[in-house]
Amino acid sequence: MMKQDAYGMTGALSISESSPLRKVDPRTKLALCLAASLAVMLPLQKVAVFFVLYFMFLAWARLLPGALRQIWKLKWILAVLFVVDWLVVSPELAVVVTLRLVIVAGVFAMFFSTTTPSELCLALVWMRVPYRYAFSLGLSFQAVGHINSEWRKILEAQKARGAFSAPSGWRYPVEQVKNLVSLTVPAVVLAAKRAWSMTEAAYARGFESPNRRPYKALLMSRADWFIVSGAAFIFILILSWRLP
Amino acid sequence: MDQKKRIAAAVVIIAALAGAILAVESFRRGGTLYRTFIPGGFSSACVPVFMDAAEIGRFCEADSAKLKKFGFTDKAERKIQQGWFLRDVILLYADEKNLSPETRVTVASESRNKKADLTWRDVAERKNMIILGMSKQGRLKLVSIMKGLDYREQWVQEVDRIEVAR
Amino acid sequence: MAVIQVNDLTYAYPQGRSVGPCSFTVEKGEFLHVTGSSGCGKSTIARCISGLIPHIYHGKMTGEVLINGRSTLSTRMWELSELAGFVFQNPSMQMLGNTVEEEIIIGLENLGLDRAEISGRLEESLGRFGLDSLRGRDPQTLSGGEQQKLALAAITSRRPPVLVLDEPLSMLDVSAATELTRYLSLLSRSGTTVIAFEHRADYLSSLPGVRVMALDSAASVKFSRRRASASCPDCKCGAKPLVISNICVNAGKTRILENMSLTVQSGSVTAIVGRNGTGKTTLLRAITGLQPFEGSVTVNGKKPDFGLVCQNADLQIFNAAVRSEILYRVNNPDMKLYARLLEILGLGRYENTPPLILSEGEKKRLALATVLIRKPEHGVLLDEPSLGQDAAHKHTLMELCAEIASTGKTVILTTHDLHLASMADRIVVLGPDGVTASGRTEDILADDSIWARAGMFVPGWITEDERKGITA
Amino acid sequence: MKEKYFSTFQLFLLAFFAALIVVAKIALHLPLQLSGHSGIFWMAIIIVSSRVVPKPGAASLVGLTSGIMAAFLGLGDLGALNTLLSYSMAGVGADLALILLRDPENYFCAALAGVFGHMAKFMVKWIFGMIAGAPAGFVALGLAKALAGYILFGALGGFLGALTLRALRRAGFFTYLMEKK
Repeated sequence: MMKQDAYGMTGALSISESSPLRKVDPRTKLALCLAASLAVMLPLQKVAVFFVLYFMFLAWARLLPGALRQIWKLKWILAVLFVVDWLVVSPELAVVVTLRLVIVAGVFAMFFSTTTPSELCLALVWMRVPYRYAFSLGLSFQAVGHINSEWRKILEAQKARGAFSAPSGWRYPVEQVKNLVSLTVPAVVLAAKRAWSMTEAAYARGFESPNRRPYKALLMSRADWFIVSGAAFIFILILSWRLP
Repeated sequence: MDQKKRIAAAVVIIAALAGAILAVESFRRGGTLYRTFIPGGFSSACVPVFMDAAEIGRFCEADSAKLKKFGFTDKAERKIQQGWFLRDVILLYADEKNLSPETRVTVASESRNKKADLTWRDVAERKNMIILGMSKQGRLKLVSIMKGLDYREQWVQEVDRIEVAR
Repeated sequence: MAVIQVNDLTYAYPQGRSVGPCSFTVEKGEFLHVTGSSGCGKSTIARCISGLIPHIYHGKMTGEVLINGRSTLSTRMWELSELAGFVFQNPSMQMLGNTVEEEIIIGLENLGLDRAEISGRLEESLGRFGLDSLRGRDPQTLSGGEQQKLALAAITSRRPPVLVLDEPLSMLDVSAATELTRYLSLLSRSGTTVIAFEHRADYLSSLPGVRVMALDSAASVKFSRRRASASCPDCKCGAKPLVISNICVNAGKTRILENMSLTVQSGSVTAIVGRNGTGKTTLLRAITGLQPFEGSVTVNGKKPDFGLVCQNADLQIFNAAVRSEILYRVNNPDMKLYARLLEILGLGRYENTPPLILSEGEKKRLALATVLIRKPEHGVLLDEPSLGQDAAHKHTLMELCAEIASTGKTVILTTHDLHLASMADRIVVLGPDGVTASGRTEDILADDSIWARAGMFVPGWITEDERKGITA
Repeated sequence: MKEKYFSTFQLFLLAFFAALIVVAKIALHLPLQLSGHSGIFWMAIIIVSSRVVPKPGAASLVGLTSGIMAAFLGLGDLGALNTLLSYSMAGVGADLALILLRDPENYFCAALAGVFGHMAKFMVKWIFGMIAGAPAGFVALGLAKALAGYILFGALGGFLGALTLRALRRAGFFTYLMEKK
């Protein structure tokens, strides 16, 4: 049985309130994540150094458990790749590929697990994304919960009237396709109705007014500048480090 | 363009894309694209060449650039084996006048505890395709299609010395 | 001075239907209650006044609407929104924010106010509507009544001189509707011009100083209470009662139904009433087997076969025409029954119409037809069948229920509309601790202590006659 | 007032379609152990959105939005960036294909657009694998099989999209939309 709320469904979007990154400006975090994902390109020794720093940072940001969970999800892929790389190519490659994948898998979690969708919207507006686009992104997050419960209701309603035959395997493709259409059509219709009433509601509150002044604003604090300059310094150091 | 032509075009594009993915992948499997990812590369694996127990040179990446590459398709795995003729490598350091057909050439891998004993006659014959190829790890390997040296098991991987004995 | 002037307003939908012409004026500070049957154009006129028509609708509007002397045609939408606030029918569909606070702030930001002013108005609104303790909550987790209050708070914090409401009460239970009515009356007294388009006449008409305007004559259809199943007035003829014993339903960690037991006689129409969130819908879902539960639900010792008509008809409509919708996946349909259903449900002229363009009320009746054509063995369950239906339609609906019941089947419906419930044979009142009372309609309606225990009350406009169950 | 490229209604509609994709991805587990099977619903919704909002870029926007959401919800196992890019590319691929194919209500066109979108998503995963330096044939160590799966389910998804669109048209959905700007 599915749960109703969007975030409970995956257990993944739990904003870590205790993380010090929670208070950091989303732009800072975005910059950090982008830089870190580029670190994947570094050669072995540098990746290894970066890897250690990265995990120290995660531990400081109290995101280590989440990151480890993400890596645990990847365990089979990592294990298979490691063995294959070792046997086919070399142990060095096995190590470097594993490190890269572990970094890639977790790096944006730094951003996504410490930023709320509305903060993301603020950051998007700052990046010159038009307010209407940022706003509709916010709405889509809000919609996950409804759509999920609507989806369940559609399935029930169709079953209740006998329009949805119980799964009889894929032996009856025509019936199965009809089943699917009996779900997708109401889902699309309901999404459109919701979108329309949201549009009306938005216009009733002066949406697209040129006078709009945001209530919340992004603010780069001293901590933000410290993190950004620290990260930049470490990056320059790693890049300029000459391998023996 | 009518609908049918557009659909046909789309099918062709999809086929081309799928083909391209598979081709690139098999090319990668062949190993050529692969070296870009290898840390270290060739330079860490210069192979010394000895003439009668005296070192006459070291075959390094810089030297390989002077030589032309050749290759063949390995019959067991249908993979392309590419590299430099062992003959050309030896001639980089040794004068051909000093080599007779009966001169013995040994290509050895101490780390793998393997070696191949050849004569200059075999080595000099281009049809035998006695080649020093590059493995995925950036190490040299001796490959060939000459009878007696045409199976993977007979090839010498991770070559770390080449000896010429008159 | 007239704040709103509507002159020869007509609106033609792109599909061809049209509304109007109509003309009226509303004075400053007035409270106007516009009534009319469903489909008579209440929502359309409300949208014309607020400017949504013609700004975001493609249909053709003629005539003019002036707000404070400014024409809605030539004034931009965002400016109009500052002149006339609009509150919609379904509160959960108009929530834009992630939290209660954000919901209110969104509208204030668009006014171009500075931060201090926004905070001031936010606090004032939260306080006035008693939403202080909910400020961090996700609006979607609020009850219907709370959501409608929030919608009102979000609009009124913008301080528009005119407030337009489209069916603001239809989704609310008795106590929430009463509370909202109180707020509207307060607003009106503080100088806001209020226009409410609402077919539930009872609440608003009882307010002092409200002008009522009927858009058509259908609105004057009076309820006449009719004994639902005249053939068995005491409901003893039910040979196969539905027996619900000790059922428990959990959703996650919260228990929705606890040890509930109930026997429902066949051959009767039973209304289940209760405040929002007492588990009415869950109970119906459990009876059909859609909701896993502990305990047992049986008819004659066996698992029952009931058809369920959901609250939202859009959930199950997907076919090309009313005919194919009703007959979808029915083996050997009874065409006599089909013809009869079309007739009583008033769908005959729509046989080949795509269902999605029917009105909400018509869609609901269509959904009922799709269930009835299957002839569920033990009866039908209707979840909030009165939503979006006007008095006349509710009346037909109850007649149909009575007819089904007279064949010995069980009809159970949930509702927060006590008018509708008063037309059933029996009422089951659900309170916070399960079944508060169940019995004959007149007995239940007459006993105020039952309603008090369920946290409800029978509003004054339920007449003594209705309480006593005297047939009109 | 200057006409905006996407009206507000269209933007909201696309946002909800994106949410629909994310929900379908989470809620639907078909009894299939084949790579890319979730693409059935995925591509169906993208195809539907490209018709309901008949402008180039609609599918891309749905892809991008669902990508951002999926990244937030922690879907996909190769990390947020990969998720973001692969979801986005599914939309871009379908969009590009529809510039050529035009009519998403035609079964063939829709199926091909579905294949395009789904292949674009596959290619992101593949390129990611290459950049990370995984050995050849790494994608589930059965690249050809995986690719065939993506193509098949992309086509099925496109087909389901066209079916849904036709059903929507017959049920009067486009008449309903006609009135809304």
